[in-house]
Amino acid sequence: MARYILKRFSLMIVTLLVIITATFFLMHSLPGTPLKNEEKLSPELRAQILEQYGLDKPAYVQYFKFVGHLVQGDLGKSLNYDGREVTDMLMQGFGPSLLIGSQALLFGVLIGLILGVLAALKRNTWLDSLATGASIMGVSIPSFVLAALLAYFVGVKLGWLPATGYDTYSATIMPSFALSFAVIAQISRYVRTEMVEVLEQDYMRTAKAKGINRFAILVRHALRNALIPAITVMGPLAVNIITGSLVVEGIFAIPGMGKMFVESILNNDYTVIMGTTIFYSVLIVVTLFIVDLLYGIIDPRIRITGAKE
Amino acid sequence: MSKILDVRDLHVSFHTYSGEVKAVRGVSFDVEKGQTLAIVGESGCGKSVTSQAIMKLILTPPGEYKHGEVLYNGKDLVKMSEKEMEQIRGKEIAMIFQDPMTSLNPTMTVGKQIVEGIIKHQKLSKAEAKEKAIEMLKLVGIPSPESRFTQYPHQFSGGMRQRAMIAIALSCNPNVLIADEPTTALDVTIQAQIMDLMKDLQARLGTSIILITHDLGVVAETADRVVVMYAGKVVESGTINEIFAEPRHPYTWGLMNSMPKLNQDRSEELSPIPGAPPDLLAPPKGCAFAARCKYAMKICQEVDPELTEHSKDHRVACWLEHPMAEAYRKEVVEGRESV
Amino acid sequence: MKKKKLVPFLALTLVASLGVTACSFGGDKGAKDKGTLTVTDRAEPPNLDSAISSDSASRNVLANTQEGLYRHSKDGKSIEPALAESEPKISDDKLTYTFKLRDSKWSDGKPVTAKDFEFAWKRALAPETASEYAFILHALKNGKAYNEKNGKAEDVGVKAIDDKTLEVKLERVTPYFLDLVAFPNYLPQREDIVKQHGDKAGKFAKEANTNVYSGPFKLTEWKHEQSYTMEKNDQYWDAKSVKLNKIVTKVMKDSSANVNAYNTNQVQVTLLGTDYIPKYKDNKEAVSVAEGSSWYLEMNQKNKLLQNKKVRQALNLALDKKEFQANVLQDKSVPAGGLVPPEIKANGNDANKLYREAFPEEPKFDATKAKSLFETGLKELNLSQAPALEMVTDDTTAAKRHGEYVKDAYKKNLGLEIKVSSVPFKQRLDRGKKGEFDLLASGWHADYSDSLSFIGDLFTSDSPYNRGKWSNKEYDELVKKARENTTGNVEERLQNLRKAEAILLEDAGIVPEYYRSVYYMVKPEVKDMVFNSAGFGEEYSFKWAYIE
Amino acid sequence: MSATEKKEPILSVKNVKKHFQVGGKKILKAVDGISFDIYPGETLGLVGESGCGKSTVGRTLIRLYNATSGEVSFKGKNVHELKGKELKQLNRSMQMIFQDPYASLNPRMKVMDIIAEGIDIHGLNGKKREDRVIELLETVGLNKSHATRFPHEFSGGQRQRIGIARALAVEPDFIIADEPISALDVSVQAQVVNLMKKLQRERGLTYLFIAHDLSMVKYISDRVGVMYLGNLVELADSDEMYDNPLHPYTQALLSAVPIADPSLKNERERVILKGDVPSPIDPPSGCKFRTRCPQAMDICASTIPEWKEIKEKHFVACHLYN
Amino acid sequence: MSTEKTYTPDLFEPIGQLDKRAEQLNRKQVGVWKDAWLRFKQNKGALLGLFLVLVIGLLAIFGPLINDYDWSSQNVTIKNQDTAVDGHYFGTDHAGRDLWQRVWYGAKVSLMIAFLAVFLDVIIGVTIGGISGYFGGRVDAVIQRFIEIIYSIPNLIIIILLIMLMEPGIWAIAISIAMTGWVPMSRIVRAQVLKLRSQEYVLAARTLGASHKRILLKHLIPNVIGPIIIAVTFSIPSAIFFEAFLSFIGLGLRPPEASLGVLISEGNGFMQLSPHNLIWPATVLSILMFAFNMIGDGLRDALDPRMKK
Repeated sequence: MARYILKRFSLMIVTLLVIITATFFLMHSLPGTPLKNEEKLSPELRAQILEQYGLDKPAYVQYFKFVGHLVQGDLGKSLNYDGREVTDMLMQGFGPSLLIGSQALLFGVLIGLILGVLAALKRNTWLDSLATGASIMGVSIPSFVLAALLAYFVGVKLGWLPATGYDTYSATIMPSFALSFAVIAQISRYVRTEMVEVLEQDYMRTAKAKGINRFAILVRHALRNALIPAITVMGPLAVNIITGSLVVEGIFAIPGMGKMFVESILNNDYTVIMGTTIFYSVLIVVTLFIVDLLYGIIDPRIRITGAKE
Repeated sequence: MSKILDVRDLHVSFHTYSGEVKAVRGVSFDVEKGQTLAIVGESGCGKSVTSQAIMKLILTPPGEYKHGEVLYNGKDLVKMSEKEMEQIRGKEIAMIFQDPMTSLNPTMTVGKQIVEGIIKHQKLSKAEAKEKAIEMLKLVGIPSPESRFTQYPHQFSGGMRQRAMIAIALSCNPNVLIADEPTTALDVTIQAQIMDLMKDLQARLGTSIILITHDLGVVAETADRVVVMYAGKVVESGTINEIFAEPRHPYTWGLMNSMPKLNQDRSEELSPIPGAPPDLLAPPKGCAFAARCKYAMKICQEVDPELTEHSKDHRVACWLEHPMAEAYRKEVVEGRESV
Repeated sequence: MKKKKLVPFLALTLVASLGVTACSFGGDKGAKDKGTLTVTDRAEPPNLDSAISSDSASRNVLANTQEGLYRHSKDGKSIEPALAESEPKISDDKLTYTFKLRDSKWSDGKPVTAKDFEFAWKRALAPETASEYAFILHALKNGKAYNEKNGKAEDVGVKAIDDKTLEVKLERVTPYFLDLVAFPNYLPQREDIVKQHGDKAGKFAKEANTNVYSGPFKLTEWKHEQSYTMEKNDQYWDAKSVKLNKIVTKVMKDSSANVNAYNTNQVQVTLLGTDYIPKYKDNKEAVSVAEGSSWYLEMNQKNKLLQNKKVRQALNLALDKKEFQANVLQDKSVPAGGLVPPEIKANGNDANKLYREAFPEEPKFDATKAKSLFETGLKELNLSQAPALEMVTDDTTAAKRHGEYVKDAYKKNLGLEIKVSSVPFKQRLDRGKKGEFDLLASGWHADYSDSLSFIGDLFTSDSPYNRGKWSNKEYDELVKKARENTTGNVEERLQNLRKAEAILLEDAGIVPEYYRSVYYMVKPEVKDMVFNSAGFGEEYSFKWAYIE
Repeated sequence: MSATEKKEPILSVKNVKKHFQVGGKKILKAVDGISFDIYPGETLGLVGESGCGKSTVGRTLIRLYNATSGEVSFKGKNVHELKGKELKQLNRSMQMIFQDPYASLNPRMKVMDIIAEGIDIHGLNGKKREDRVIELLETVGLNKSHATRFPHEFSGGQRQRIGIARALAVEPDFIIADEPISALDVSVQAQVVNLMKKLQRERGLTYLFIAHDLSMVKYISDRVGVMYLGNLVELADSDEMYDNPLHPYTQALLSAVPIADPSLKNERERVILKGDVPSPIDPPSGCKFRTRCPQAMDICASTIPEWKEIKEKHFVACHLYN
Repeated sequence: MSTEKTYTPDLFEPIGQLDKRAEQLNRKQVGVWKDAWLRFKQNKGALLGLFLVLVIGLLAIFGPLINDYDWSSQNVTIKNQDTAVDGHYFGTDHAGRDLWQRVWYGAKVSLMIAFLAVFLDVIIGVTIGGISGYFGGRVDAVIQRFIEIIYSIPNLIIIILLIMLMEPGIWAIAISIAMTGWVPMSRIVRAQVLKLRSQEYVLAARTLGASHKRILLKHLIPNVIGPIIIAVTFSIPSAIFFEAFLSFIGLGLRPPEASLGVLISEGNGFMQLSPHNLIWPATVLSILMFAFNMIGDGLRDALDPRMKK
C-alpha cells in the first residue's frame, strides 16, 4: 500500500511538473505583459518596470526562477494586484469556492443518488421518467444559463434568496444549486445504470433467496456495489464543478477562485495564473488520487491489487 | 412419504423487445421429504427458470407468472406477498446457484453474507450468529473458518465459494434446497467434493433437494427421482432407475446416447440429437421435440402430447405412449436395443 | 461497513469548508440605517499605495480616504484647495509653486506635514517603486530623470521648506499643474508607516488596519475580493462636512450581478453595464456621468489603402456616429466630431472653460460623399476593389457591439469588408503597439484636464500611443510649441493645440467616434454623492454624501 | 487409418516451458517443461483441471505464444524459428479449433467471410472462393443458405462447426482442438465429436484434443496425457490409461467422473481429493501434486519426480514408481 | 390416455426425423446493425432525440432560406423586437438582426464545431487508444502514463491559453476542445481493443496467419465501432456545451459571427430587457444537448452488449 501511494505520489509530481511547464510557456507566449497600466506606459518606463520585476529575462530563465521559488513553497506575488502574495489570494478565494463547490457536490451527489436509485428500482414507471427527466434537464441546461435565470427569477423577481454576494449563508444556496444541477444529472444517470446492472447480478438473487427484505438488500447489497463505479466519476465531476464555477461565481458575485483565475488570464497576471493553475491541478490530481483510494477502500477486490508489491 | 413441494402447471414468460418468451410452459412435479429430485435438460429448456420461479426470484417485469401454482406444504407460493415470501426464502426453501463467482456479493465479507440470513430467520444476536456461521463454515469443510469468516469472496477459490454458498443456504436448516447447477462451473475433482458434501449434509439434516443439472452422471449418482425438461415442458419424469433403465421419451434416449460410455468402443459413433432446441419466442406447434426426433409421427407436428402415467411414478409426454402408436413403439424399442 | 465512512467523509468536507469560510460571513450587511451607504465597484483595489495606484478602484478609495493638496470639488467639474490652505504662490516664470498647508491630522492624530508630501512624491518617482503611473509626476523638475534612473532623488523639484510649506519646482510651464495635484498619485504618505511595514510595493496599503488616513473616511475593514468598508474619520480637518458614518463597497464584476444587487436593494449605488442601458436609461435613478474620454478608430499607415487621404476621409464620413450613439450605445455618450472631449478644460485654470465649448466640432456623416471619395481613392490607387480590412477591438460586450456596427456600416456604405478581431484588452494593446491591424478601435482617458493630454500625447509622430503612425510635420511642430510653451502665453498655446487638432481631423488621421459617458444607478435616497465628470482621478466622492 | 508406430512423429515437443509475467516480478509458470510426441493420424488427448496449463500448451504449439524455452518441432522444423513463407506454410498445416463458440467467430463478419478468411490470407485460388466455402459448409453439415448469415444467428453447435470449417479451409494436417465441446450442450457435443472423427477418417488429420471431460477424451483419443500444474504427470494409450491409471492424480481424476448409470452407484470406490489446486505462481516444491496426494511420501516434497516410461508407451512422473 | 379426444390412425404414421428442418435457423435473418436499430427503435426517448437532431439539423441548413434576411445585416431601428413581425420569426437582436437567421446560422456553426472537435477526438483517440491497446506491453504503459498526465491537467487552463494564442475561430475552438476530449475516446478504444485482442476470433485469425493490418481492419475496427459511436454521441453534446461555455466567458467566436454560445452569451445580457434573445438560442442548445444525450442513451442500450437482455 505504501509503495502504491509512493508510486502514485511520484506520478503526481511528474504530472504537476508537466502542467506547470506547459502552462508557464503557453502563458508567456500570450501577447502583452502583466503590467496593468500598459496603455499609458511609455516604452522607456515600461522597459524599466519590466526589468524591475525581472520580466525582461528570457522565459526559460524566469521559468527556472519560478520553479526554484515554487520548491520553497513561494508562489510569488501578483503583478496585477501590486504585489499581493499569490498564496494569500488563493487562500482567500479558495474559501468561498470550496464551500460552494463542496455544497454543490454534496447536494448533487445526494439528490443524484436518490433519483438514480429510485429510477432504477421503479424502472419504467413515472418515478423513473421523473428522475430521467430531471437528469436530462441537468445535462441539457448549461449551468451558466441556469445561474443567470436563477439569479434573476429567484433572486430578483421573487426575492427568495440573495441574488448576489457572499454576505450570508443563504447567498451560497443558489450558486451551489446552479452548480449541482449537472452533478445531479450525471450521478443520477450513472447510478441508475449501475443500479439496474447490479439489481440483475447473481448475488442480488442470492441475497433475495436468503429472505432478506427488500430494503436491506438495497442498502446492504445493491447500493454499495452500484456506488463503486459511481465513485470513478467523482474526479471528473469535481473538475466540472471547477469549470462551472468560473461563470457561476461571476454571475452571483462570489469572491472565489474561478473569478480570480479568469481575471488573471485576461490580465496576464503570470504569478496568479501559475498559482491558480497549480492549485487547480493539485486539486484535481489529489481528487483523482482520493477517488482511487476510496475505490480501493470500498471495493475489497481492488485493495489486493493496489497492495500488490 | 409426503410431498413437501408440489409444482402444478407452472407457466412463466419473459417479455423482451422481440416478444414474449415462454420459458416455462406448464411444468408439474413434486418433491418428497428428504429426497433428491433432479431436473435435467439442455440449456434454455427452462429448468433454471423453474427453480427460480419456485422461490419467486423471477424479476417481474420482465418476467411474468402466467399460470399455475407452487404448493409448499399446501400453501401456494405464487400467491404469496413479498413479505410472506421473505419468511419462506432462506428459512424454508434455500437455494444455491451455478456460478459461485458471481453469486456472492464481492464487497461483503463471506461471514457477513452467512450471518445475514441467520439473524433474519433465527433471531440470534450478532455474536451468536457469528458463532453459528463459523460452525456452518466448518460443517461445509472450509479450513480455518474463523479467519475465512472475515475474508471477501475473491479471496476464496471456486470450490470454497461454492462451499460458502452451501453454508449460506443451509445455515437456517431449510426444508428444501434448490441447487441450480451447483457444480457446472467446477472441475471434476472439486465437483466430486461438493456433491459428496451435499449428500452428506442431506443425510444429516434431512433436507429435500431439487438438483438442477445437465449432467446425467451427476443425476445418476445423486438423485432419487428425475424430471427431464425440454423447451419449457416436462417430457419425462420418474424414479432414477426408471429413467436410466427404462427411459421412454426419445429425448431422454437422445441425451443418453449422445454421451460416450466409459467403455464405449472408439470406432462406434455417438448418436447426437440433430439440430438445436426451438426458439421459445415462437414455440412450434405440436411436440417441441418433433423436429429433432427420429421417431416423429404426423401427429407430433400437430398436437402437443400430454404427460401420461406409465407407471406410478413414471410419466412421459410422447405420442409413442398413445395406444394407437403401440405397434410403432415396439418397433422403435426393438430397433434401439438391437443397435 | 466501509460505506458508512463515505457519508461522514463528505459531511466532514462540508463542515471543514464551512469552517474555512464561516469567518468570512460578516454580520448584517446592507443595513438600511441612514448613516450607512452600500455601493458596488467592479474590481478589488489591488492596493492602496498612492505612489503606485493606477486603477480606478484604488483611486476611488484613495480619494475618499486620503486628502491631497487639492481635491475635486462638489460640482464634480472643478478643483479646490484641500490640505493646501489656499491657492499656492506661483513664481513669475510659472515654474515654482509654493503651497501652505492647513492644520490637519492623520487618523492616528499625528499632523500632516509637508514632509509627507515630499516623501510620497519622491517615493512614487523612485525607480525601485516601479510605479506604472510615475509619469504623472514627470511634471516635477527632474522627475522623469530620477524615475528613469538618470537623476538623483535630491534633485527632484519637491521640497518641504518647513512642516507647513511645500515648494514645488516644475520641469516646464504646466498650466494644468494644479489639476495634477488633485490626482491620487500626488497624495501624501507617512514615512514611518511605510517603513514600518517595509515593502517597496506598498505592503502597508494592502490591509485595512495597516495604514493611516488623511481623508474624510478611513478604511476599517477589507475582505479581499468581496467588500471593503470605510468609516468616518474623526480626525479629518473638515469632518463637520462629512455626514455618512459608513460606506460598504462590494466588489462585483459581472454586470448582471450588479443590477441584481441594486434591484434587490442589496446596494444603493452601482455602475450600469452596457447591456442594461436600454432598459434603465430613462429610469429616474439612472445618473449619467461623462468620462472625459475620447474613442476613435486609428488607421494603420502601413496599409496602402489607408495611406490614401480620400479613403481615410471616406471612412470617417461613412460612419454615422449619431446613429451609433442613439441606437447602439444608447447612453449619454456624445457623438464625436473631434478628438478632445467636452469635459476637458481649454487652458487649465487660466481659462476655465471647456475645450469643445471653445472649439465646437460637429460629427460628420455623408454616405454619398463617402462613397464617391472612397471610389476616387480606389481609382488613385489603381484598385478596382478594396481589400478587406482587419479591425482590432477589445472583447468586451461594448467593443463587440461597436465592431459589429462598424463592420456593417462600412459594408453598407462603402462596400468595404471588415474582419473584426475582438481580442482581450492586453492583446489589443499588443497588436496596436506592433502595428498588427488595419483599423484599431482605441480610446483615451485624460490623465489631466487639459487638451494636451489628447492632442499632445497621442498623435505626434514620435508618440508611442500613435498606433497607426499617422504623421504630420506641421502637427508635430504645433504640439511642440504648445508643450514647450515657455512664454506663459496661454492663448497662443491654446490656438496651437486647436490648429493641431484641426489638421488631424482634416487629414482624417483618425475617425473620431464618441466621447464616452457611463450610467450609475443611484437610489433616490442617496444625495450629494459626487461623480467626477472631470474625467480623471477618482470616479466618485462620498465626502458630502448623505442618505435622506 | 490408425496410428502407425513406424512413422516419425508429426509434432515433437521437447521440454517446453511457457512462463508469464504477472503483476510486476511474479512469474506464472503455466507450462513448466513438458515433452511428448504426436504421430500422424492419431489423436492425442490432453486432460487436466482448469489452470493446469493445457490450453497454454496448445497455444504455444501453434505460436500464439512464444515458448519461454524448449523446442516444438513440427514436421521436423522448429515452429518457433519459422519466418516468412515457412511460417505461412505452418499456418496452413497446423490449425486450431477454439472453446467458446460465441467468442470464436467475429460477430461482424458473415459466415462466408469467416470461413474464407484462410483462403483469402493464403490466396488459395484453386477453386472459386464461394464454391469452396459451400463445400466446406456441407462438409460440416451446414449448407449454402447459411453462408450469408451472421454468427449470432447460429446455435452453439452450429457455430462450433463453422469454426471447424474455417480451420479446414486451409487444408491442415494437424488440428489443435482447445476444449471444442466443453461449452456445448450434451446433445450437441456428439455432433461435433462425430464430425471431428469423420474428418479424421476422411482426411487423415492429426488432433491434439484438449478437454477436461474425461469420458469424451477417452472416446476420441488414441493416447491421453494428464496435466497437473504445468506438468505432464502421465501419458499412455487411452485404454491403458483408463484401465490402469498409475499416477494418484489420474486415479483421483478418473474416480471423480460421475457415471450415468445408477446401478453402479455403490460399486465404485472413489478417491476424493482434498482441497484445491495450488496457485501456479507459487507451486509446491518437489512433486506439485503432493499437497493433495493421498499417497504422498517424504521424498515428494524434496525431489521432482522423473518423467519415465514405466511400461511400454506408458509414461508417468511419480515417486511411487521408482 | 387421459384425453378423450380420438385421433385417426394416419396421424400416427411415422415421418422420421426432419433433419433439414432441424438445421434451419429459427429467427429471421437480422444483421447486426439492423438488430441494433430494432433495439434503438424500442427506445422512445432515443427516437425523439433522433427526430429532434434531424429537425434542428434541417433547420440549421434550410431554416435560413425561409425568410428574406441574412444573419449579419444590422438594422438598428428595429432592435430587440420580441414579436414575430415581418418574417422575423424569432424577433430581432440588439442590433436589429434577424434572430431566426442568427439562431440557425449559430446552430450550424455550433454543430460544425462540435462535429469537427469530435472528429478530431476520434482520430486522435482511436489512433492512440488503438496503438496502446493493440501493442500493449511497454508501448501501452508509456501511453497510459502520458494519458494519466493529460487527464490530470485542468483542461480549461490549457483550452483558455490555447484559445488566447490562436485566432478565435471554428478551428481554434474545435482544436482546443479536442485537445483534451480525445482522452476518454482513447480509453474506450484501448479497453475495447485490449478485450478484443484476446478474443478467440482474433486468435483464430492469427493462427490462420493474418497480418496486423488484416486483424486491425477486419476484426478489431469493425468491433470497436459500436462503442466509438456511442462515445461520439455523448461527446457531441459536451463539445456543444463547451463551445457555448467558451463563448460565455468571452473566449469563443466573436460577434457578429454567431454560434449558439455567442448568441446565449449576448442574449444573457439582455435577459431582463428582451428575454427572447436568450430564450431562443438557449432552447435550441438545450434541445440539441437533450437530443444527443437521448440518442446516446438509446445507442448504448442498443449497441452495448453489456446491456443486452
